[in-house]
Amino acid sequence: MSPEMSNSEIIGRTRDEMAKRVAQDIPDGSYVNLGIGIPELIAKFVPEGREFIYHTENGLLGMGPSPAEGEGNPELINAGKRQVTALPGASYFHHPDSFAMIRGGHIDLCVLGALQVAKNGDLANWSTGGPDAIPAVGGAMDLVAGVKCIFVVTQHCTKQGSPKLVDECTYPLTGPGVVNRIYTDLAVIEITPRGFQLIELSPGVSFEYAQERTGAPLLPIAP
Amino acid sequence: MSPEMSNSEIIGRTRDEMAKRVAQDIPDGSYVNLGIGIPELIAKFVPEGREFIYHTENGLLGMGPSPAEGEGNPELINAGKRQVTALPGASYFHHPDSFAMIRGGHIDLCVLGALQVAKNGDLANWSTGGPDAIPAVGGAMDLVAGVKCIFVVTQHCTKQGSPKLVDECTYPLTGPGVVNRIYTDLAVIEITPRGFQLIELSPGVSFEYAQERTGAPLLPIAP
Amino acid sequence: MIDKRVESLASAVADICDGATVMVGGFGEAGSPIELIHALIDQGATGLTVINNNTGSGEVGLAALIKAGRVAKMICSYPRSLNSTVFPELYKAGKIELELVPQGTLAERIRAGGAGIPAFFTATSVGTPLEIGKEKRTFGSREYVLEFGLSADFSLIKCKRADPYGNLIYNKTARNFGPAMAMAGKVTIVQSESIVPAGEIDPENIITPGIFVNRVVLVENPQHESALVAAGVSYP
Amino acid sequence: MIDKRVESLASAVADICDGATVMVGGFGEAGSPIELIHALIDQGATGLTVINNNTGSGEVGLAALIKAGRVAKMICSYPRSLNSTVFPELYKAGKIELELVPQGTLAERIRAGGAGIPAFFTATSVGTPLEIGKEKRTFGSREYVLEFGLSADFSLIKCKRADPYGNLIYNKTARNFGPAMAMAGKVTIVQSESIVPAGEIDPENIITPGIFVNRVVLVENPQHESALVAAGVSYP
Repeated sequence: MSPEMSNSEIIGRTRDEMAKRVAQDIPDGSYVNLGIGIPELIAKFVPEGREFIYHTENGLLGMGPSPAEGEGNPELINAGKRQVTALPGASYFHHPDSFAMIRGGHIDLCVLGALQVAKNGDLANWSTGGPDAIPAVGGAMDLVAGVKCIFVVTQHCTKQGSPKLVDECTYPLTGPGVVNRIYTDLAVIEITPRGFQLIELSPGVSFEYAQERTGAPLLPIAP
Repeated sequence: MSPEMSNSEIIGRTRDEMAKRVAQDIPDGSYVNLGIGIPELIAKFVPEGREFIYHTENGLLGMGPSPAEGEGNPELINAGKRQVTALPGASYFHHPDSFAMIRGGHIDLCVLGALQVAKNGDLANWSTGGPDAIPAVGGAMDLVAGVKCIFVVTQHCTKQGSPKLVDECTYPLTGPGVVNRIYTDLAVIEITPRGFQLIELSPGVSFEYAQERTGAPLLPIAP
Repeated sequence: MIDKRVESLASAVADICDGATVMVGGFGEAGSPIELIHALIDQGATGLTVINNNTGSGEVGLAALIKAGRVAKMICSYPRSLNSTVFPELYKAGKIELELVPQGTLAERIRAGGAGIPAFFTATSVGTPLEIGKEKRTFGSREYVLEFGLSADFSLIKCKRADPYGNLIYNKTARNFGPAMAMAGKVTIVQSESIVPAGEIDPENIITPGIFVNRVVLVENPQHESALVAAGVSYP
Repeated sequence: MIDKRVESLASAVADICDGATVMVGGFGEAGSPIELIHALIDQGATGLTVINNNTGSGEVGLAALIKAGRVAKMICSYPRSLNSTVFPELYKAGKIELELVPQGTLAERIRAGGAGIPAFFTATSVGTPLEIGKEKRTFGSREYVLEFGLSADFSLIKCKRADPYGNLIYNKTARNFGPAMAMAGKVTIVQSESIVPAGEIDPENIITPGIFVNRVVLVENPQHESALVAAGVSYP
């Protein structure tokens, strides 16, 4: 382990900064599904002049922010089972219709968390495959199979310091070759036929620092 | 041709009487789809103390009678494209839902017209198969494939005097072995593994008279 | 910001290209987007494949599009309605192709196309001439045929009320094919009798969520096909 | 005459037999028919196969049914929710079977079961461990797996308002699996927060037409699962 890796100082983007950085890359007017965890934070950072419509697969298009304390409704929740609100222009629908939106290719963009992303775009985010794990998949496989563009937002490494961006996933796949871009605390990376193409390093992060924490070659930004 | 067959006197049931006879055999509370022609008349004859809910496959459950003159709505029509009304408790739905009702086995009973019915229950009612005919099927094949019980109501013979109840259909099938009962001007007949089982002769009609006009053996009513 | 309203019928259909597959809503005249169809006639696209339950009546709306020679192929369940003369004549003359699909299979194929389902099995048409050429399989004790999802380059539909997000509600039995075709069209173009601000349609009552809609054009007093046919109108 | 109201929860579930397949509506607590599930616990049927998106939380509702040992098999997409401990323990002990189905595939399989579609193809799960054992086929340039329709002997669902014909409307995201399960249940049993005379629900706004519903029982003030769990309630 390099000296930097044991550095307790925060290097790279915070969770909020990662979410804000993702939001910058979402085109105006997009229909967006946000996974649980860091992706949920993205809703706070819609850039000036743009409008995104959030889809939650349990049956709401036009999802708004969390309700004020005490004003929530246990029958108005998101896919993470947290209470939310509905914006003007929202609509409710049943599960087959909601997943027709996903599986029929009508959602423009989905932002998900990850356990591992391989250099060919394989995503593992539903199970560690452990013999004792209770398998639980929810809508993750539907989203990666059906949504046109898949962004992943995740810490670059696990809490134990292992790379989450890998040569090949060791965990069970959510979908093969489905990821388009990865946003981490350290970098923005695009999946290309040649592998992990670096798009941008977070402020204060060097190429070497990011490469050391990545399980496959990072292709440098073209000069 | 027997002397009786050229008799211009009306023998057997009228169209209204046939419709009324069918209605007597529909259980209370049934969800019923009525085909075009004589079946449409059945709605006038709901027996005392029973309630049927009529489904029209273009998207209405709880169809009521024709509107009063001048009160119709060109966007409230039945499958025959005639203006209808909606009763209290009615609902509108789109085509996939409407045909899910039919194809999913949710309609209890369907009454259809026929070109031919074979002794094994084969029904032909959508095309004469002529080389010059424009084929047009509508919802007929969905109805016979999906509805639990299929009644046919039809004149016993064509205008030319040929039997419509036949040994084997010569016209293209709507569905194989789908008919349960046949109501004609002359008789009520059940399709059984042994063929056309006579259930009832219309008033004034003899067994021989009906048999002469039927293209396969009529099994007499058990004494 | 999101606003799917377009100014005119002409601009709504401007990019429909020759050879496109076009779904057209409606069952008979109920739900038929006559004004959009007439705009498409004016626009000139030809060699179209059109998916509709019927083939129009008289010489207006879909029948007029067919009469103008713009339709190479119809996919429908019932091309033989009352007052339908344009299609039968062209069909008998061998000038238009027909794919006949049972009505429920047509509806389900359109939904499948919109829902990402490439194919499904159904009992409808088994044992009839319409099973010819279809793959068959037994599930349980029953035979089924394999049918394929249908999608379109453009869908033209009519509704009663819309908002700028493209959320729609329909009128009575004019709903028919609209919701499924909105799902199955790559570009879904809607004519609406009224357009209200976002939030005015109760989110519980929206039938077609805006995600399925690309363009909304206001047609406040749409014509009725039966009235035009009765008056002997021939478009254009 | 048609009146689908039944007097009590007990009579609504009285004929659910041992070994039955039971669909239970709800996504998490939203739409969960807790009172019907508790009546089923009281009724005693066992060896059930239950279809629900989750496996309940705490020791009320679906989790209580599982805890009581009545469920032989769960078919669900996400058996690992917050406060879900009953199912994981039984599963690890090998005392309950699990069929894990992606959420969209689950929803579509239920709809297919209700719509007479024995099987359909979908891209979901291709290239993952959940494709194992499934038939695969290529349409166009893409691979798909074959999935089968699901139906049930009984469906238990919750709605906001019903009428005596069984027409239903739901509340916000509590709609979720209700409409599809109503279609796929041979006997569909509904608990409703209110029952109004026929005609009071606008026919344009009915989400589940009464044809899919067999019994309606009034539960005016249904309990909320999260409140029961927070209070540490264990049923019975």
